[in-house]
Amino acid sequence: MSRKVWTMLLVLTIVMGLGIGALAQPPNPDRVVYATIGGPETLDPHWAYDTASGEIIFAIYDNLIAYDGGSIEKFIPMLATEVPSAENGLISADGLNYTFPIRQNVKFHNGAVLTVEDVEYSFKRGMIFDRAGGPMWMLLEPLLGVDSIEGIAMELTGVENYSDIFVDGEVKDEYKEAMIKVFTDYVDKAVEIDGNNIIFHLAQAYSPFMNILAHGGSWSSIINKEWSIEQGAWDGKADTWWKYHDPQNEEDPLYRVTNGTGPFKLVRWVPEETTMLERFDDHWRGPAHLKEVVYQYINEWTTRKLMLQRGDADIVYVPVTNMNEVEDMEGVELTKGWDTMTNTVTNMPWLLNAEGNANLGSGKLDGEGIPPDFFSDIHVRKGFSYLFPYDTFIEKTVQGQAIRNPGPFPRPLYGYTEDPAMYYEFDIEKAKEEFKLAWNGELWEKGCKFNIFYNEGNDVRKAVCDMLSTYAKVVNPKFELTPIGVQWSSYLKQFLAEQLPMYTIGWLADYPHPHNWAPTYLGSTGTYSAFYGKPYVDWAKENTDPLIDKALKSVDPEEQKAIYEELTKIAHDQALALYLYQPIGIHVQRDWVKGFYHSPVISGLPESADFYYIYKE
Amino acid sequence: MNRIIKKLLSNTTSLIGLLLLLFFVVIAIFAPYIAPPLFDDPYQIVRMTWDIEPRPPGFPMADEMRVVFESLGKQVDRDKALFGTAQGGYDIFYGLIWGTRTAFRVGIITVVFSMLIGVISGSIAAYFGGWIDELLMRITDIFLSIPFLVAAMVLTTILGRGLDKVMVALIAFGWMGYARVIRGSILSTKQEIYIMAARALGVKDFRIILLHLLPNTIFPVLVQASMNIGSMVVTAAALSFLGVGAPLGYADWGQMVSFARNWIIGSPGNAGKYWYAVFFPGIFIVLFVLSWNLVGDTLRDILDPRLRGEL
Amino acid sequence: MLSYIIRRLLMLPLILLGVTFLIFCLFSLLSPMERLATYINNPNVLKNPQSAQRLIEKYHLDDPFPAGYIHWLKSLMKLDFGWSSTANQPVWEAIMQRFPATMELVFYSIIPVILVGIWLGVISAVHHNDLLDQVIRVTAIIGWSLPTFIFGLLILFIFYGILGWMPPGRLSAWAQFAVYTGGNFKHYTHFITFDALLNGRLDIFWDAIIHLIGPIITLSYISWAYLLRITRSSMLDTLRKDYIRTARAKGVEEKKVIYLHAQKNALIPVVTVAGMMIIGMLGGVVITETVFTYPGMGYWAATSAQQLDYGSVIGFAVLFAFIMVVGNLIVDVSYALIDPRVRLE
Amino acid sequence: MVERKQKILEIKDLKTHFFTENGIAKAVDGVDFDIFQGETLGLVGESGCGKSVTAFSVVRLLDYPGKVVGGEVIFKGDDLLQKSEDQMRKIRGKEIGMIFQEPMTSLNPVLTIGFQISEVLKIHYKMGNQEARTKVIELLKQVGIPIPEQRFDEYPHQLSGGMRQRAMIAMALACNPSLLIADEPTTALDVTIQAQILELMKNLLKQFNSSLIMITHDLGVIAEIADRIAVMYAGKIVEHSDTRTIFFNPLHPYTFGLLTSIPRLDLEMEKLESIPGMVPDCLCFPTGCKFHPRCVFATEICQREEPELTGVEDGHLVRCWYVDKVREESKKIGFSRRLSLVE
Repeated sequence: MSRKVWTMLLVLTIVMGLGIGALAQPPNPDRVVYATIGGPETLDPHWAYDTASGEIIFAIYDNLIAYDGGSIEKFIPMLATEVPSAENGLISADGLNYTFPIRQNVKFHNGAVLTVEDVEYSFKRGMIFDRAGGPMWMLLEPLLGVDSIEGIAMELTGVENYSDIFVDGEVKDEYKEAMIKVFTDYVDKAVEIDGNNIIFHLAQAYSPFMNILAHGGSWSSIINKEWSIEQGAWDGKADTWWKYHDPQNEEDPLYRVTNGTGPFKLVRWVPEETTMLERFDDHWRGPAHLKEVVYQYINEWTTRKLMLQRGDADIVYVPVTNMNEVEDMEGVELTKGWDTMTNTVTNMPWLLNAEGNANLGSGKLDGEGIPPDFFSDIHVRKGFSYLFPYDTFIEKTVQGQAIRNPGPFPRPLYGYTEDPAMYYEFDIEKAKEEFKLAWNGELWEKGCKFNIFYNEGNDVRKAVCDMLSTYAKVVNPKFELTPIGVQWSSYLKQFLAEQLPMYTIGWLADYPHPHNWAPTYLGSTGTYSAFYGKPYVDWAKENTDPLIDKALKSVDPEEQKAIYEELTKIAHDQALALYLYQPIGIHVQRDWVKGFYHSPVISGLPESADFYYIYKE
Repeated sequence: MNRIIKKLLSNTTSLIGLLLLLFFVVIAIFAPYIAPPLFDDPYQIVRMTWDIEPRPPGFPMADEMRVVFESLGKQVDRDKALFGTAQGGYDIFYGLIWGTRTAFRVGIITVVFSMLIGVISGSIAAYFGGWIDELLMRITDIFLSIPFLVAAMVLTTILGRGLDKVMVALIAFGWMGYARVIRGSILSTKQEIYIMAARALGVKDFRIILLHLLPNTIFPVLVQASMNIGSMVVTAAALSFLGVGAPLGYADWGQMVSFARNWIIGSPGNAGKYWYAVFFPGIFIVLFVLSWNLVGDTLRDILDPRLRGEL
Repeated sequence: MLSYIIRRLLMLPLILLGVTFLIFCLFSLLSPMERLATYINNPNVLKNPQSAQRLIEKYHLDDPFPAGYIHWLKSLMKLDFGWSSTANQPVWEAIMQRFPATMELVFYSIIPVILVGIWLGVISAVHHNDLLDQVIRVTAIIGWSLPTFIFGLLILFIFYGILGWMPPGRLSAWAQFAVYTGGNFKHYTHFITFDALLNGRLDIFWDAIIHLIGPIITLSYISWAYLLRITRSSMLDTLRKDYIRTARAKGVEEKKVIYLHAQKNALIPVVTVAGMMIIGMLGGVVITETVFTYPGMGYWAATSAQQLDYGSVIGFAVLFAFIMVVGNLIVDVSYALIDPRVRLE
Repeated sequence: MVERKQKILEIKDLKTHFFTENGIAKAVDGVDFDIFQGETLGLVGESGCGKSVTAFSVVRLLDYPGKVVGGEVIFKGDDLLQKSEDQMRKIRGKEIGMIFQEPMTSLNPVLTIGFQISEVLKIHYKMGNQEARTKVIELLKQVGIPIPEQRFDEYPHQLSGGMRQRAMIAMALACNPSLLIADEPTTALDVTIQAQILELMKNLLKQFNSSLIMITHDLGVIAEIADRIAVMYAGKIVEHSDTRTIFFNPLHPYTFGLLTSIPRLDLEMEKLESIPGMVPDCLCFPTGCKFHPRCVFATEICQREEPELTGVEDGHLVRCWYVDKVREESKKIGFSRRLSLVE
């Protein structure tokens, strides 16, 4: 009996060995497999606000303009035939009107030809779509001066809550007129057709507007009007727009179908498993080199690594912490040093919500806790700024693949500087001095005790907390900082409730312009800074808001640069946060992949690639 | 009882199991001497370096860490990572030694409490019967209808990270087996003459359950419990592996394995480069579970009435 | 028999209700802000100051506990399971996409489990207390003590990392292309292996098989040890039965005594256990699928649980509870069919 | 009365030991007896005295860890203990049939009655399905099972206890064996059924001209069916004679005790006696005569030395130091008187 089994096993093994040998086909020259983590949330350009969706939409849809290669400020025409500028008169002197001549003979994947109506429809549909938690605020802000279309609706109807406008899903009669006005007086007027041109009328001068429109911003993708209506998207009418506003996920008609003008068309999207693209032969720039692009979503690093090693994947997302493992891999090319549009900071809110907040210990400066306004003392903030071993951290924890930022702005944006005076160095003595000054010396004498936070699963942020906690103890044994890792849900909740004393968090740019950073970290209404507590908000209104606004409206790059540098100086002098690091991207691919270029602005780069230019040898 | 102990000692496999258990007990008891803690919280794994990449066995403590510990007034006696360091510079040896305590804690506490819940609900259901039985058994069914690991994951995620939360989750979804076993065994014992007699004499229900029924029905539950200690530790480790277990840096074997998760395969041509990162934690878990299973398996054989007198 | 089946099936809605209610209870431990995290994966979403509030309203995150449950039940009436934010698709679709994959994996895992588990269990019992028995037993206990995540990683390391066989996932990129694109490849069963054969695509069949082997080994290894234990003890028990002695006294050959007279009896309890095990496997594929990035239910359930995506968790739980109840019923019925002594009343 | 023909089975100094963890249990420790064609031998004793083990030793169906360690079992001139397992298999069922105590558990619950009986025929006579079926139905008829055609396809649980035992008998007799071993065949049955079954066995034995070893603790059954009786105690035969002699002239205190513990109409006893004490654990038999701790006649010699099995009268073997004392006691109660009356 057992001999039979062994024989069977042996035969099976041999057959398998042979079979696999036969299967190990040479890498297909027409196909690139990209193994990464986390699949797209949607394929609707106006819904998408995650990098994975952005990557796919980038390959399928085109925008009016694109960045020139790896540049972040030079644009090239895409579906527009000219890049507007003050010089060519396509941007008005006041910076309020942008004109784009539309390219002819561009075909959509379904064979339709691009018209100027398609462009108009794309932007208007985006504006009225404006889903909760979506990206459309980026266009609404410059074009209508609001964060959300609901804001205008509420203003015109005078209701408290947007939902009050409706009864059983229908607009109440008394608000109908006002609701139509939202479209006709605002949305409709913001984007206009002029012959073969499309004109944007801005509500305010907005220096990053071109960045918002450029390829890489899925929200500005151009979709096909007729086809979209066929799918069940907004029908283009003024008196129905609210029915197409902020739908539930499953009701979004463009959630899984695509029809762009890009170099690749969608073959099949299997959520969280794979996305398969195929070359679009009628692409206006000429067909791409590759016939097929396959995205595979594989969260397990070991698996991705093996796929790369075996050549089953051509391009692979490699966490920087595991970079060393692929460095000497045969047939694998690792390039590093790419700037990314993201950085990580540790925030220190000036006033915390003390109510039910266990993170503050006793809530008093008695050695058993901290007062809610602990970080409003600049010496405390400076003390901690000196207390972090920036260089050790970058060298050891992120394997050297990061640089420091002086303030909120990453390289190579305006505001970034290498001036050493703008950096705090790890210096326990200086930290001691600052802490001795803080709270009139009381802090030094009594000590402090509070929790510092990172979101669970993030080893790098955990290391930050560990280092802070460790060195705080070194500087004064009475300083007790307890590192606490919490789930993202709890992190988010405590952040929104202004309960986190010291927390580490990152920002990934929406578009590569300092304006995406300045309000976020410094403004009175910023994503992070708005939660620093009232003292900070008041202070920011005085000190940073005017500068941010001035830079936004400025049309002069030199002036902008100067303002953002000033903001950096303010951030540094006030020690508003611990500006920890800006990661330096790495790109890992098999060496037969050619044509990679890096652009810090395209989501997914540098890990992924602009597959239009990629070919295999 | 003597017979059981004698059998356990005379059977080679269970003897190995017992010796292994003894080994772990010794480690747990003498942890402070084997691996003196350097942080105030001894369950905080000592970091030998800030390096993310694992370092091989014998790696000496990095200077920057030594400075830190010394300025904190700690005596650094053990300055080499005997088993290497895990991702993040955590000393594997330290984590494993103190993790032994964690393993015992998780295993024993979860098993004891889930057994308690199971025994209470199971015996109430079986003894009173009727709608109480129906209700309790349907509740058991409902709890059983959610896969254990998924249920535990959900609850741990909701409660937040931490060993205590893991234990709560394991108990909340781990009691049903005991309830069923004890119910079945009480149902058959309930009809025995001496129980009938006790009831006829008017002995209180509670007393009957406690003094008459349980002592006669508890054995299969105990066997199941002894075998479950190992599997509870594995489940807790699996939760850590999936990222919802003990807090980062806490001395817990599952966490040690999850540290190794990204370092299973070394660089090409040197596939086993980080062998120590998974080998040592893996071997600890396997041996620990093995020891319980060896003992439990023999125990079951001994107590299995069908196999009694054999072996 | 029929009335028994009907009675058991009537329990089903009750259990499903209980399961969903239980999960809702668990999730009601979370505040609206915490539930929000499912919809906010990166802080950029908060750039728009009203985002948080709008999301809470849109997804009814601040509904008081029973209201949320009733809301969910109502949409269920319309056969709407809701949206899975981890799968990025409707829950029902997510299930339909992943369930066949898991079924296929479990289906193939059962074969070695039953063959090896029962075969070794019988051998072990026949050679009771011999060296062979001891060796098999200890191997089984060791196997059973190996946590899946360690064993799975080991398999991945050896068979893919070193030998280069058995890649992770479900299909290679080229096969995915062949299977998913165009109308040439018909999905009859949604088991890739079967469909490949039905379509006459041996290459795809082979590709699917080699992807399955690693998970199958991992999944079955932990299970056969258990089945072996059951078979062994059941077989030992049976071999001691009087009718076995009767058979021997009749002069029946030893082989026939074991494989006809004893095994047929000994396997009756094993069938129940094996049935339960298969059901359990469907819920227990979490780690195997995670390690091998096999796109099935378990992988999805694990992600959903971690990200507190209650729609997905409930969807998964409902499906599993359904399988559990129906599966147990099937096991009971087949038990009655195998064992002439049992007649379900 | 007993027609002595050729010897079918001869057991010489049979020793069967169980090698347990706690020591060696001498379950059968030197047993001799023989049996002639057509004769019925009753093997009597309390449970645990080794009578079943003796029977299983004969057909070599001992459970682990039992082992025959000495002696000979001569069946039709050949020593069964020297045969290979294959040769044994050909003897079992064909030459030696067996009937067991529990008809409930001795039939395989998942196989039909018909299958189980015809299996014997198929094994030993290589009969085909149809042929076997006919033969089995005939057998079933012979053992008194009504509607045998229907019973053939039924499972054991569908039959009553008595029917099942009849089926067992049919199975044992299927190949017309020269020796039948019945291990407490009626113990588990109702008294009325017991009588039927005994009657049936008696008739069939005559019909098939088979010998029978009847193992039982029930003296009533033995009186009914046996020609000769061997009384076993603690692995040894303590008394061996023809049935009447045993019943009316017991010479071993143990036999004596057994007989006084059952109600008998022919004796003048005021009350039933029971033998004090218990069957000794076979792991630690007492020294000397193994019965001495329970024996009312025991003296110092009994503790020291074990008596031999010696012939007292013609064919009456007893293992006791005090045969005379027992005889006197028997007379007192009236055993012997009755014996003379009968004669």
